[in-house]
Amino acid sequence: MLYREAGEFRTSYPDDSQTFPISFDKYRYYAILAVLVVVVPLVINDYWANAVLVPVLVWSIAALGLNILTGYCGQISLGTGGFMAVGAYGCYKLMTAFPDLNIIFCIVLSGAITAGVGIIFGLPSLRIKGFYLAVATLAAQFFLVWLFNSFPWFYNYSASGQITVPERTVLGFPVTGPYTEPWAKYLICLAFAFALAWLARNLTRGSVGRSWMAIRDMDIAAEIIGVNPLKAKLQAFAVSSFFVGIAGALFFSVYLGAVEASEAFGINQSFLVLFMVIIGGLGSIFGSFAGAAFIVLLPVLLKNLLVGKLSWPTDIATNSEFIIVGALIIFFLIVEPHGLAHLARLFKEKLRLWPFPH
Amino acid sequence: MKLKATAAALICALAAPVAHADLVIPWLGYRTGPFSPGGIPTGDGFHDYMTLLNERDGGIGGVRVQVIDCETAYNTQKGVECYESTKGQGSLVYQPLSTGITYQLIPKGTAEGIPILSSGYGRTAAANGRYFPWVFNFPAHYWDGASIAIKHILDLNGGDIAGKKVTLVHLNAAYGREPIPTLEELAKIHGFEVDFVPIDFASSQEQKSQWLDIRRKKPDYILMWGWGIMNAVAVQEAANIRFPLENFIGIWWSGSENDVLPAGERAHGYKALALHRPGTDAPIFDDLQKHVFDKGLASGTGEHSGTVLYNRGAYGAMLTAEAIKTAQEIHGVADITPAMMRDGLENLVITEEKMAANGFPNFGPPFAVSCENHGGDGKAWIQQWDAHAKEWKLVSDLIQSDKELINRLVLEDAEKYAAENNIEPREC
Amino acid sequence: MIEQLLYAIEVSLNGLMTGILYSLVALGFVLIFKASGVFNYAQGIMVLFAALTLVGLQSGQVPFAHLINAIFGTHIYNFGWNLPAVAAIALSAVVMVVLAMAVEKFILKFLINQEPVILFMATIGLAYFLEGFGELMWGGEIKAIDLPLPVGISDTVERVTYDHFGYGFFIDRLDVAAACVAAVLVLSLVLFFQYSKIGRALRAVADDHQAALSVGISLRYIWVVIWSIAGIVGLAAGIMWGAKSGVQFSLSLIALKALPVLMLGGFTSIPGAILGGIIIGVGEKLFDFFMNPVIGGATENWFAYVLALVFLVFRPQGLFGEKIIERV
Amino acid sequence: MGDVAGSERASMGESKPPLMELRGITLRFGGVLAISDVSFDIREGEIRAIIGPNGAGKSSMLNVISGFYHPQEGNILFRGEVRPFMRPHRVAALGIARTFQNIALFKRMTTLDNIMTGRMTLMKSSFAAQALWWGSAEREESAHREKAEEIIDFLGIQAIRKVPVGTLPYGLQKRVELGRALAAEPRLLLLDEPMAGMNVEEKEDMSRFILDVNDEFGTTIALIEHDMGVVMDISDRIVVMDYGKKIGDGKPGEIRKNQDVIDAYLGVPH
Repeated sequence: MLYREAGEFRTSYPDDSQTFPISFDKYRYYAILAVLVVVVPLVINDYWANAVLVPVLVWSIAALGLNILTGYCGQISLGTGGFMAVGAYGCYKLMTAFPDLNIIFCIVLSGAITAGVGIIFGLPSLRIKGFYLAVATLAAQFFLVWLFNSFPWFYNYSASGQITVPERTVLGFPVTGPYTEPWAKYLICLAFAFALAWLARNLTRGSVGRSWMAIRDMDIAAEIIGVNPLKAKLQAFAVSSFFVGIAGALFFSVYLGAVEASEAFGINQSFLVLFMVIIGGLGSIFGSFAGAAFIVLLPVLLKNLLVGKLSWPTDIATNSEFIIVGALIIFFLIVEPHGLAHLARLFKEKLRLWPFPH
Repeated sequence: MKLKATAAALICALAAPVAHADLVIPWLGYRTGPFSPGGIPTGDGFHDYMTLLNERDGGIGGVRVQVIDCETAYNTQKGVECYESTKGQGSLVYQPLSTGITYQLIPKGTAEGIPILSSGYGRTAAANGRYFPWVFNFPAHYWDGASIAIKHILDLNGGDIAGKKVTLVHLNAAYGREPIPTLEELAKIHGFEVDFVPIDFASSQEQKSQWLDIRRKKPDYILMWGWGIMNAVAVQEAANIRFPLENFIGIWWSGSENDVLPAGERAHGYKALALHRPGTDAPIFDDLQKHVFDKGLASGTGEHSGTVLYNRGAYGAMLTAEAIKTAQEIHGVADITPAMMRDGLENLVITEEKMAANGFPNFGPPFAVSCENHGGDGKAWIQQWDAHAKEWKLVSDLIQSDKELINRLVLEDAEKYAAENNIEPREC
Repeated sequence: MIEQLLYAIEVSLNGLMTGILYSLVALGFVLIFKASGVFNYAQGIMVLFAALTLVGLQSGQVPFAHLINAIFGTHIYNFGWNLPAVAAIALSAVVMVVLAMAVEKFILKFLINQEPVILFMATIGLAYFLEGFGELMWGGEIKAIDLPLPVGISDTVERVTYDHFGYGFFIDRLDVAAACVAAVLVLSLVLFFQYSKIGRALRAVADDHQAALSVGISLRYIWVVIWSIAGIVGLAAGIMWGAKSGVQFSLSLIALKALPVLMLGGFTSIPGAILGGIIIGVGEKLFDFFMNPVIGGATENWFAYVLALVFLVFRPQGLFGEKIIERV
Repeated sequence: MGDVAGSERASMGESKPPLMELRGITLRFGGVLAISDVSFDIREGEIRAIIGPNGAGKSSMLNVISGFYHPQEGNILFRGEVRPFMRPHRVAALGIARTFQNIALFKRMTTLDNIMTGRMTLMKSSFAAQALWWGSAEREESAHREKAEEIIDFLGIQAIRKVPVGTLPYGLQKRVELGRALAAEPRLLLLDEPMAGMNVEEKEDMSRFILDVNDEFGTTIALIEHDMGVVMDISDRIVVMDYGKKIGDGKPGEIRKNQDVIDAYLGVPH
């Protein structure tokens, strides 16, 4: 028995509503956390930080944000790229306008700015439902990118419209700019990802989360039993945009270091985050991480395998990557339509019963 | 246990490969994605020339060249991944072939001591070597391009274009906006009117309203800073509104066969700037045929040989190889490091003789790089499309940009960059 | 002032034409959504794939040449033939039908009775797959469409309008041809839906899946038919748009222009797709015309979406969508 | 099922003041008249039934009471005061909860979550407190959880506490929905055909629950039901509607004898 639940008795309601009610889960979770916080920073190098871990963490935050809106509150958004741009440009403007402000505050504040923008673009959700809502968020996507591209104030009148991050430190260690150590880069993203996942978990287990899910499952009934749809939807838009804004700020300041609105935050990114959420599992915090890891890492993995190990020409390898990713998505759907998170749950169920399946 | 084994296998598969003993040149190209028609021939040219050096000369200075291909699909994130996964292999110089990726790599390369070479693209201010010691963009950059195009228009008009109307059609992105400050300055100097028509990449397939607008405003000249599908559509639309194409001048990224062939006969007369010669006249193509194509070592189909972008790749490879040679001469070692490569780039002198010796006689402008000047001399030709012969032809002498103005603008932008990022310029 | 008006009319006419071209792309989405409730994310890639196939077949390209050469060390690129246009179009249509059958056999068959979001996801997978597959099959180079299509300014229109108004209108002959093709396509689709046996079955399925199944209509057969038609409509769109820009990867981006058209016209209505396309086409051109001097251009990208958004706020079900009645 | 409550319930609310009064309610959809000048009251603590043939306007009436439809004419008095225009969620906050004719549960949420959602209007901890899950938020959650568990015990659905309700059989879903409405600790509970589609046993269970709710919590109940036997058994007073009009109002015994009702409704087989 690798995984057991027997002998676990919850004697109070707070115990029962914990994140990891099964103590085995809890210990494993602490162990993973210890590895992530202590071991990984010791062994990490530039490649692992910049090509693997930092992108996964940043995209996970974005996916988490979208999952709150789409997975928990049922509002489809294709504006994630645009909201990430708000976070990135907000962060850039704050960093350059207040050079002494700590980067952590800049990132959180740019999340808050994005939340404000998210509320504005969330207003149509009160009238427009379902797939049609995608249009409202697409309008945000294209409008915001156009805005950042067209008004030089946003990129401090630089000749090209690219924004480049200045160096900022936390506790004396640089976390942005080219002299950042990989572990610092990784840890700041991990800290944000952890804090935001915890926030998302808290919000989704209480009455706020239930009001979102009620709106998602049946909005009219939700309103009649006392959920204020205006409040619930706008809260979801605000929280989601806050997350996405922070992802955008990290994407720009810590991960890439220099971005341009139309290239870094185009419509493709919006779709990418949506794919992450759907593939990971709608309405699942773990799923957001799993989906981001799947979408970010699978191409890297395949590339290293096909180009690095098998020495295929790069174009054939890249095309094959697309074919394989596409085929895998379809395969997963046919085998398990509810995303990686559900797959993981099923796996756990199996483990729980193993080795006696009946 | 199985789980752990799988995890270990995954980690191994994700890890980057380790160093090689050759002269390692990473090639961050794109053979897939929206810009593949531009990326394929450029990559072929670069690879084939390096293959030629290995086959014919046994490498450079006796050390074989190893080109590491990394597919970016013109995507900045993939570009970063490529940079990180290849830099540990002893990469000498990065050529990102994308303005966006160049911007990413400038601070990274500077911090880690790996030079960046962005010939004819990237960050224009990098032409100032005092502020950007690790970045090179010779033989000419975007602002040179704007100045050269205006020079050409001046030449056509006997030196007086006061009151003429010039329109810039540009991609609504960092790259497309590059020439705007230069053109505004030049407009003040020469007294012409300039206006700007931005086109978003996502809607560059449908440019009707922009071209209707141009048709009404009847500009005398149109300049274009486009890339990918935007070019082909723009040339077609310009022909549609019967704009005289000899007055329509593209930057060197808007002047390949890809951009004119879809419009067929109607593209006849369209002009573009040329960093180097088109066509297969140079002796190097005989060598390529003999040592590369005939041996079945061509990177692609070989059919692109002689096209503008193929030649750009080959020409860029030649400049890279010359820089390696220069570095080997300076330091007296054959197996150079990235820092030595930087010295080679900074002391690169391209003369007629060198080009001829390499099989590229009169192929590009002669120029010299220095500690202060990383942007070359800023010279280019004008080429014109002959739709009947289906080939580009040079129609001007080498044109020199307005270096006085350009250097001033470059310095201003470099100073601004330095102020934002706390960079002290070095002494030269 | 009168000049401004003439310009505005010219802009609107061109917008109208462009709008019809947008509808051509939107039509593919509508067909599949109508019959199966699936939002087919892969439609844009299908347009590209169809156009690539057409050009490849016509010019005698060897499919997967690059892959074959890489594996076997051969140097084959071309069969050395040049098919006549009609044959190439017919063959491409056949390929699209085969694609539809494959989609049904390998994907949809396994996903009957799944929620729409899952089918949507499957089309995401399909898009990824086709993106790699199409490029692997036909290569990433740009290709010119070699069909006897009229192109360039219409002299007749210019002359006639010049004689009447003193200002010659610009109308692209390709746009006129595309509008005609679109009209013929729509007309034949409407006739097909209205009068053929399969068409009636299709409508039944669109109205109620369960009911249609219970009277013995094979859902799987219907899916093959509808995906085939969408593929052929995609081929038409690919030809028209490919003639403007050459056939290259970016062709699939045109799907983005079809989305606001769909939102405006309703996902299920063929007339809605046409009218939506025209509204978007004319609207974005006029907006650019009037607002360009004020806010500096390149507004086309977002304007279509903002227009659709404002419209939807007042009419949440789209132009021709059925009125949503809220019940409990 | 005569043994459930005796033939005529001892009217406990007879002397109490009306909890809700509807005066001259008229509701139109476009040109269609759904409710025409209907007035009646619901007294504190009683079980009030609304009956009538299909399309009589009963469900519309419940929708008016719960604030989902807004009548063109007439007043709604709640606890003696005219209720102004209100969105449904504000009405819910007044203490009016309901179930739906076609089950309107949150299908992907668990039974427990559905019932906890019912307590939405009673939960006061702030957004920030919930985000941090400190102090008040956690305490409040536990306190409400206790209440929810009471309802789960009351309805005997402990075993399905953590099951997503979409997967439950119909009868259980009906029960969960009742639980969700009860969780709000409503002053007025509206039940829209609580026994539709149930077999005799299930109906008996449901009747028992309704009566128990009324007895134990003193909740005022207004319900729509087609099963005449049940209605006559459990309700204190009955309103009869037909074609949007009120055609009868009174105790079950009176309704049985009302000629209009017999003609319009009881006399016509349904």
